[in-house]
Amino acid sequence: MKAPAQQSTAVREITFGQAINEALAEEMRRDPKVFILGEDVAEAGTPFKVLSGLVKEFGKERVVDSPISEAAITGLCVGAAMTGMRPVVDIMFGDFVTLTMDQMVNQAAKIHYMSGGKLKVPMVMRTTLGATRRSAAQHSQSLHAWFSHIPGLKVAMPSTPYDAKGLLKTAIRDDNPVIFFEDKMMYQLKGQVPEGEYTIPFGLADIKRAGSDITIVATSSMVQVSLAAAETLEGLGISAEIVDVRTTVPLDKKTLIESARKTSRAIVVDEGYERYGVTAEIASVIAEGAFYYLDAPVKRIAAMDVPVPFSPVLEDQTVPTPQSVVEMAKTLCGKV
Amino acid sequence: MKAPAQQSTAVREITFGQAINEALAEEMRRDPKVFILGEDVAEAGTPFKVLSGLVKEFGKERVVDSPISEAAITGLCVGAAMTGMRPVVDIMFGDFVTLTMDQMVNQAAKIHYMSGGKLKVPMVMRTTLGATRRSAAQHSQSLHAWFSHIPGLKVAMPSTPYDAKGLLKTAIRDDNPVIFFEDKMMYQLKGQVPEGEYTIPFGLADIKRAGSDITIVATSSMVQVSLAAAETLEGLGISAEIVDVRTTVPLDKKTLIESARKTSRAIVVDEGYERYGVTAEIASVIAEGAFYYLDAPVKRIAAMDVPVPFSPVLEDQTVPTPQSVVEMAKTLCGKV
Amino acid sequence: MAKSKAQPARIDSSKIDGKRFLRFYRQMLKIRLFEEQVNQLYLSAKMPGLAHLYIGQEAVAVGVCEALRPDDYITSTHRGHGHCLAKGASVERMFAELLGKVDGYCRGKGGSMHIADQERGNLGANAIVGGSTGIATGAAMSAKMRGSDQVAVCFFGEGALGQGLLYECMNTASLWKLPVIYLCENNLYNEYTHYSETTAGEIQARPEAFGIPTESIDGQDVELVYRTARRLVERARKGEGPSFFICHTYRFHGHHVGDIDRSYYRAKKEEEQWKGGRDPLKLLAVKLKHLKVADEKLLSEMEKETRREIEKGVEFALNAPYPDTSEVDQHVYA
Amino acid sequence: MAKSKAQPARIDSSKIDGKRFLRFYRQMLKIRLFEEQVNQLYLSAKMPGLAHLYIGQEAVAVGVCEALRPDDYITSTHRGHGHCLAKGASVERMFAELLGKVDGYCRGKGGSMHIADQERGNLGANAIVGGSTGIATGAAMSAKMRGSDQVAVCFFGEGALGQGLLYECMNTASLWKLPVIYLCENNLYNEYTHYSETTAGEIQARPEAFGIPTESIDGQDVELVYRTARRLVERARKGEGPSFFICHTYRFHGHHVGDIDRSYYRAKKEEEQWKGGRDPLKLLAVKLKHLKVADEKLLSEMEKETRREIEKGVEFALNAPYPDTSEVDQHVYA
Ligand SMILES: Cc1ncc(C[n+]2csc(CCOP(=O)(O)OP(=O)(O)O)c2C)c(N)n1
Ligand SMILES: Cc1ncc(C[n+]2csc(CCOP(=O)(O)OP(=O)(O)O)c2C)c(N)n1
Ligand SMILES: [Mg+2]
Ligand SMILES: [Mg+2]
Repeated sequence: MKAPAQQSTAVREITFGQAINEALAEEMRRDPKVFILGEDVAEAGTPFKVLSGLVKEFGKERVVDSPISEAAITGLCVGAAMTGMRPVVDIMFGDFVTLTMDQMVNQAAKIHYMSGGKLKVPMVMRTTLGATRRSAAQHSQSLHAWFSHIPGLKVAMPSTPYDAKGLLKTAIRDDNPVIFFEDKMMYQLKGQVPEGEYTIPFGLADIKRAGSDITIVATSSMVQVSLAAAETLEGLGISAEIVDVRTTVPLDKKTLIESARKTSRAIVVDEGYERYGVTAEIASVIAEGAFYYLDAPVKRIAAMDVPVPFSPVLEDQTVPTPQSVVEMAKTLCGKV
Repeated sequence: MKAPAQQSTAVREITFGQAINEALAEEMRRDPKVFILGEDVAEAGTPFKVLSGLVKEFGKERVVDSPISEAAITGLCVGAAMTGMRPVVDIMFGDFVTLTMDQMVNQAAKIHYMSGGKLKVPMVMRTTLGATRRSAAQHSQSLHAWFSHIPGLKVAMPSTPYDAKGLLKTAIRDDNPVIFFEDKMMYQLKGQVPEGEYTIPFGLADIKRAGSDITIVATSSMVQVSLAAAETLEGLGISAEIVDVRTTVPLDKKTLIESARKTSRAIVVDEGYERYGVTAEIASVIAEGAFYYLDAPVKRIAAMDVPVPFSPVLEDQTVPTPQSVVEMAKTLCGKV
Repeated sequence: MAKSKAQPARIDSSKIDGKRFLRFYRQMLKIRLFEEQVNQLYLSAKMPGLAHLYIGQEAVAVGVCEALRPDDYITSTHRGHGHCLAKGASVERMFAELLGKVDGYCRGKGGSMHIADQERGNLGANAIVGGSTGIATGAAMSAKMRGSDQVAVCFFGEGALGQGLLYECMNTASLWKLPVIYLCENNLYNEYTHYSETTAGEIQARPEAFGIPTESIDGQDVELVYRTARRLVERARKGEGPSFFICHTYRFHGHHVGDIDRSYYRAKKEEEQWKGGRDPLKLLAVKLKHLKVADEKLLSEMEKETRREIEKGVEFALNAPYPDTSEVDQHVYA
Repeated sequence: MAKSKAQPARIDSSKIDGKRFLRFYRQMLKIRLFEEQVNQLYLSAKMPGLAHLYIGQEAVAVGVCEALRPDDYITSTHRGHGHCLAKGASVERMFAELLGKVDGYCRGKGGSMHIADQERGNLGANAIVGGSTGIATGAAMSAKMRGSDQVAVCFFGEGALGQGLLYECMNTASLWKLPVIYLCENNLYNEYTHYSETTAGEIQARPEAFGIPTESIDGQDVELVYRTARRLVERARKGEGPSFFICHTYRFHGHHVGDIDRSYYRAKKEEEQWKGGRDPLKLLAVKLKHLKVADEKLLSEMEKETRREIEKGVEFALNAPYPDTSEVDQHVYA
């Protein structure tokens, strides 16, 4: 793992949710311009309890409970960001970003460019992704491909508590609109996180595990799925390199391509819908950049192209699993 | 060009806009359940004048002028479609689909699946795409990649008057929500169109020009751009095969892959933003499906990843042109 | 335009017969016991995911749906079991849906927040707050275009007043005189926030600003709900256009089954006051006895019967099979 | 809450000095001549794309912006040239932007519908109807959070009443007492459709339903606009919250420069009536003479001067260079 930009010493094990909370608290202490706006963010600390305690330290003026108005709260943050603040808007479920697209895409993403570089929109939208919570089709989507498609936006997708803290702090300090996707199934995931200040630069993929036989590029919780697959693969004599893109925009093409050139095989794993999704872009970047080095086509593993079903026996089939990654890797490496 | 499902005899030259108008008129005559809802669709016939005359024939009850409420009119069409009507909603500029995403994606796309197959949503959203109209960043986008990403939706992108009429009729008869993208710069494009009844099935790519040296897969007006490029390439001794996908969902993978296998080189051309766009999916489908046949990486030509600028000297650089396609084809074919 | 700002609904002296009152009771009881059973399924970890209980609000769904024809439409919310049962859904198939079984209304694909029951005009619950306002308004438009005299009722919580779509829909419904009733159940809370913190001005002034007549009544009194609904349905059916109907009510349980510690957002005492003096089922029981429509014995018999129906329903659902895994990619396209 | 439903605005007897009146005139004249020139540029095919002329509505932009401080915020619309000039933008840089030149306010990247002028608090025109209501409300929230006493004015046409976002924003602004003024210019048409076909109920009842005090006045009378704006700005600056301000006005030209044949949606006679008796510039000229603030000679001198300024501006813009093609992918990210 690459060294973070700035390192502090004391390291503890905390959850992914706590890491998010800590990043927000540190940034709000550091910069009075940072504030949080969202539904049930204050006393409730969101339904996922990720913001617990923040209202106590920062008050209801900086941790602001809003009406159920995703479009408006996003728009308010755009306006506040244009005029000197650094808002963090909380969109509870990633499925509700559908209501914010005009404000994010026609406004936030374009204002800097349309104004010839004069205005800027330093805001963060925190939202969730991920299925298997038995929440059905309107509370389980992973819609990061949409934002990744739009020039002017940046998109972060942390896979560990450590990355979550470091990337969120970078997001808040970035002068552009950043969408920060948290897999709701990872909030309880534990990991080593330094106590103090550090940030992780955007656009730097992270090799979460080195390997030589196959490259597995993954996003968000799919990095964890891929790491689990790599364990199994090791037992089968296949050495998998796990590359975490960390930000889909900017995308660290160089690291992905180099890894694929080295291993000569690649799989891309992501929890968005497969068709016209994030795996398509990453696979085609690799297919082009490593064309003369690849021994097999780049393969994609993503969410099945169906609305997420409620029934557990159906839902579990729709997401990538360590097993599906293992199977694909075995096929690619000719070990079937 | 493949034979249409049903052919009629008298053929005239009409514009793309007239073909759309004719398809709507024929379907409204055929089926009293079909109606049009949108802003300035009646007497004004839309700002592009595409619907001119329809209100005269069908009355204000079936060509309904709405308030400027994209979300509501889309939602109304979802509800009307669920209860026995076949609405066609008109979203003037493709940029405004940002306001309809919740209704299209969380509602229309999922209702059939979520209800276990009992409810259905036979509606069409007609909207526009395409730049170079000097309309700047909020009136020039091509956002079809978003809809193509969502299971439950179908996406049609006609490239000629003939296809426009046949595909729109199919869209209206389809029992699913279909987004029908019209390049606003093509409304005046003329072409041969049969007078009477014919439909074009979805999911069937059309080889608009046969060739042997390189496959150029394109969507919507980029098919015209690619055809122009093919003319030039022919003069350079390069025989280009132009494949029009016609519908991004369903996608006719077979035809694309076969063509690329035959020519061993492929370029994908589309007017959406390049990053995480439609070219990524199509390129990765080809790269995988024709892996063992390709002599060069699949290349993508799409809109530049910038908000569309107003100034003509800037805007013209952001879209694919016959020249850019020619250059890329020359490079791929080793003729530089 | 019949404005009725905060006044009690106009008194409707038409008689309601005893049988109708008994139906109210049976339906409300069914919802109450169904929801208690749902809570049990959650507590015993037999139900996947969460559910939002309707307990405390039964008089609204029942009073309104009793005023509807089977072919009238409703749309519902994340807190939708009550509306669904009140419109005539079967307990068995609902439980089956909640457990993700193939015999559920949606073959297990929808779950608690998406139950639809087309045969009874239920166009579906919706997990997007305010998300069905367009659908209900569109169903009303469709009814009008088809020349049927169907009416659509759009149920939503007061939290949906935060969604812009509602205002866009009210504007079109008013302009085009669509037969839709916007039914706002004000149970005081948007999740964990009191509605007064999220709602400026006066609720009833909002629809009225769009020229939509509005009623605002006690939603715990099923008779009042029914009488008011009948009037508004009649109005819509006659082509006189939309109306807005606010029922003041309360959810007795948490926002969802897992919302146990509620003291940080609402006082125990408030809950007790509602459960004590404002329980719609208890209020109706008193009225039934007072009207001599039922005695204690009849009521307890009804309870026993209903309990059996619920038990049978859960039993059925627990024993029902899951959908075949091959169904996962069926029904994506019609 | 100060309601003023349809009543004339409260009479403000404070004196407005002659200089201020002359400024009104100069600013309105500048907008008028600027827009006439834009039309010429279109007709002579020198301007890329289209533009939406503000002619006829000048009293609104000028009356409001004269009541603002330079550091107060405005957001504008597709019909935005008037707001921009009234807030102090330079004619030269505006023309340059319309022609896509690098000396334009947005280096040619924005064009007619996206001119922003940060130094004068202009947060930008917006080509999405209603699209800037969130931005203006957010700027007001930011001003309040930063403890500045800035005020934000959100200009929009009555067509934006169709956008749900507006209602979501009004709700939050009212709840949090944000210093924002929603300025609705009712020029009677949404593109090619009369607003009565798209707008149910009474406009002013809508903001009032959210607890937002509303004024509804003749937007052709710049003095009245100014006096009313001053009062609402004062109110916002003192922390008393948002207001809604409806100005009744008319666009003399088409929806955009290419909208020439208008008879299918509005009568020639209606246009003539407005241009004849309700031209804000003519009305002001009469008043200036009546108040003896200016005579014919002064007015025609002002006109000559302004004409020179406009001509100089066009000249500048026509001669200005286009941006370097390398700018195309600059300013995507800050
Ligand atoms: C658009 C949207 N935003 C947020 C949520 C999350 N959410 C689910 S229920 C709820 C509160 C709804 O309150 P109300 O409408 O009053 O209904 P109640 O739960 O009281 O029945 C929220 C915020 C959602 N489902 N949809
Ligand atoms: C969201 C959206 N829908 C539609 C349009 C197309 N459009 C541009 S201006 C306009 C009419 C606006 O009317 P109004 O708000 O009254 O402003 P006016 O043109 O009268 O100044 C429409 C429909 C748009 N720009 N944005
Ligand atoms: Mg509620
Ligand atoms: Mg107007």
